[in-house]
Amino acid sequence: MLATTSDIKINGEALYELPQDLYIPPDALEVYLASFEGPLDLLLYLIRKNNLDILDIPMADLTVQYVQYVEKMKAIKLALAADYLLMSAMLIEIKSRMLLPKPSTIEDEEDPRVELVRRLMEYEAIKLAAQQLDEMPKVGEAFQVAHAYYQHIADIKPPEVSMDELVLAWQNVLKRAKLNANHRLGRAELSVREHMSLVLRRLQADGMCAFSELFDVKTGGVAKLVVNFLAILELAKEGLIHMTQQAAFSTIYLQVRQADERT
Amino acid sequence: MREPENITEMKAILEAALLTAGQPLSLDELLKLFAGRMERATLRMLLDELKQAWEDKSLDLVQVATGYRFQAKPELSAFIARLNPDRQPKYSRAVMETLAIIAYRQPVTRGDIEQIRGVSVNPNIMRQLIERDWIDVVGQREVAGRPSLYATTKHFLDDLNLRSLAELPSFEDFIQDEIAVED
Amino acid sequence: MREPENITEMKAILEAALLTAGQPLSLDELLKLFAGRMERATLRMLLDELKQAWEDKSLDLVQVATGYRFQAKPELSAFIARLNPDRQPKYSRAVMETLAIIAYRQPVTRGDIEQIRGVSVNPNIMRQLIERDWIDVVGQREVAGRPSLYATTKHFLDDLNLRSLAELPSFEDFIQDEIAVED
Repeated sequence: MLATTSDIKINGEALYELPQDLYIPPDALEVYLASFEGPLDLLLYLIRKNNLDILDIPMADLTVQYVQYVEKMKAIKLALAADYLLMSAMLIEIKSRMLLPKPSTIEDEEDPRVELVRRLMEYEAIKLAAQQLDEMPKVGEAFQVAHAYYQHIADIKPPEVSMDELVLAWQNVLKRAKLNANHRLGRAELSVREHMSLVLRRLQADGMCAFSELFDVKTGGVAKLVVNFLAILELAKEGLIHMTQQAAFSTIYLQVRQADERT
Repeated sequence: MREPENITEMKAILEAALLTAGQPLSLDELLKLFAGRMERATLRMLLDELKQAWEDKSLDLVQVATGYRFQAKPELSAFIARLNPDRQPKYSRAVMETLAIIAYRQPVTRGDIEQIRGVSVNPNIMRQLIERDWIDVVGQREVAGRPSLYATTKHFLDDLNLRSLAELPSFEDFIQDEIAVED
Repeated sequence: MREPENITEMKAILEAALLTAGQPLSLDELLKLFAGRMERATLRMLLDELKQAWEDKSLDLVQVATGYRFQAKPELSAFIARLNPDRQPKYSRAVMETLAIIAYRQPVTRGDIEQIRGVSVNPNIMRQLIERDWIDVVGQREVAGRPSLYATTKHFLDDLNLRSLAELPSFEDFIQDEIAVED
């Protein structure tokens, strides 16, 4: 993956010489930036391939040259140029610290090159790891995963409805219809409505029913009996059922109103 | 990479390709597997053999408009569907409001519902609720056209975990809420 | 829909599900096929038997990070590749180095990656890896700016045919000769 010299072209012509030191001709800088992943990559190349001794670099020249880059790079890829400048600054710092006489008091200070070497070696390992990851067989290229077809038979689940949702729907109806005022209806009336349906359903099935048969005296309880009675009255009032009695005190019969019985 | 030398190897290539394709493969595409070294007739024959070999297995090799594909046997599809349950569908607002009106105002006709909602009620809405066994017809109102009277069923109460309609919040509760909000 | 009654039927359901999934299925997902009527141990046993049954066939049943999947035998892959000449996009060195740092040093921030690579990291690089579902954000480092911490996903392992990060080549293997520091 390392850039080879033949990869590098300047003005269309292959450049056969990579720099022996960190000095890069300004007109070639962009090409170098494209060939290397950054200053660490370039430095690693110089150390590993060109046996560059990082302390052998003429730092004064380098400094002047890099300052010139700043001007040149203002237009293009300033961020990348900055990475290179940072590196040269670091090298200069290392070198200057190496050149200064070490006061005995801080003799234990770590060799500044050690940190740079650690970083270079870590980067080198990452580079190889990246290469390895790139080469590893992957799904879609080296592995094809089974993906046969199946008829998607929907596991049909009817929509769930909670009481809250139902209530919310009803509130919406009320709000929109502004029914609040004329439809004040309490729990009792709701029970009446329910019993109206029950009685109607019963009459629908049985045709005709004796009044007394509609009351379940044994299990109903008084409240329920009253509600049932109110339901029957309401049904009659709304003209949904028909009540007949042959004579006073005889059995009252209820039946669903027939079409021809219209009043 | 060595080209396949016998029928068994060719069938394995075909099978692997069809199982991993994710879409039907045409004869022309399948021929590409063998880099032009196979006759169409041979390919058809191999596909036939493959089809037979899978007859008692978990998938079928079938031919559809755009080519050949493996698909799960119909009786197994229902199990596979369990892996990707469909998202619980929701009833539309119209269905919910219709249901609420029937629950609170039963027995009601479609006309009643239309009058309360102020819009016409799509017959499809009533059908959905009837099919769900949440409402049914309990009679007819004896007016012109004898419209059906709808009411909620016992099954509806069961599904909403109610013992009776009286367990639904009453109107008064809403009205109080309303007042509280307006204050 | 009748629940399966014997091992053969259960294996057919498992096989059809795995052959149609297009992605790995975990044990938990596979249990859904049987609507909770199967023990994990039985399921593992059935998977083992299925794996063996396919040993001489065109696919392998393999276990990767997120579960089990059928995939074409390696020796058949080259033929199948003929069907799709356009391959996955090649990633740049910058992308692959970023991925390697995340894989081996996770969880890491963009700052950590920049420190190791010695260059600033284009946000586009992270986006490519996130879009591929190879990395994601697993938290924030509690320092100024609370930078995102990135890690590799299970999908990344699946794509590399690995069950866990421990199956990646050891990082030690990539460390080269010491760079001499002369005095």
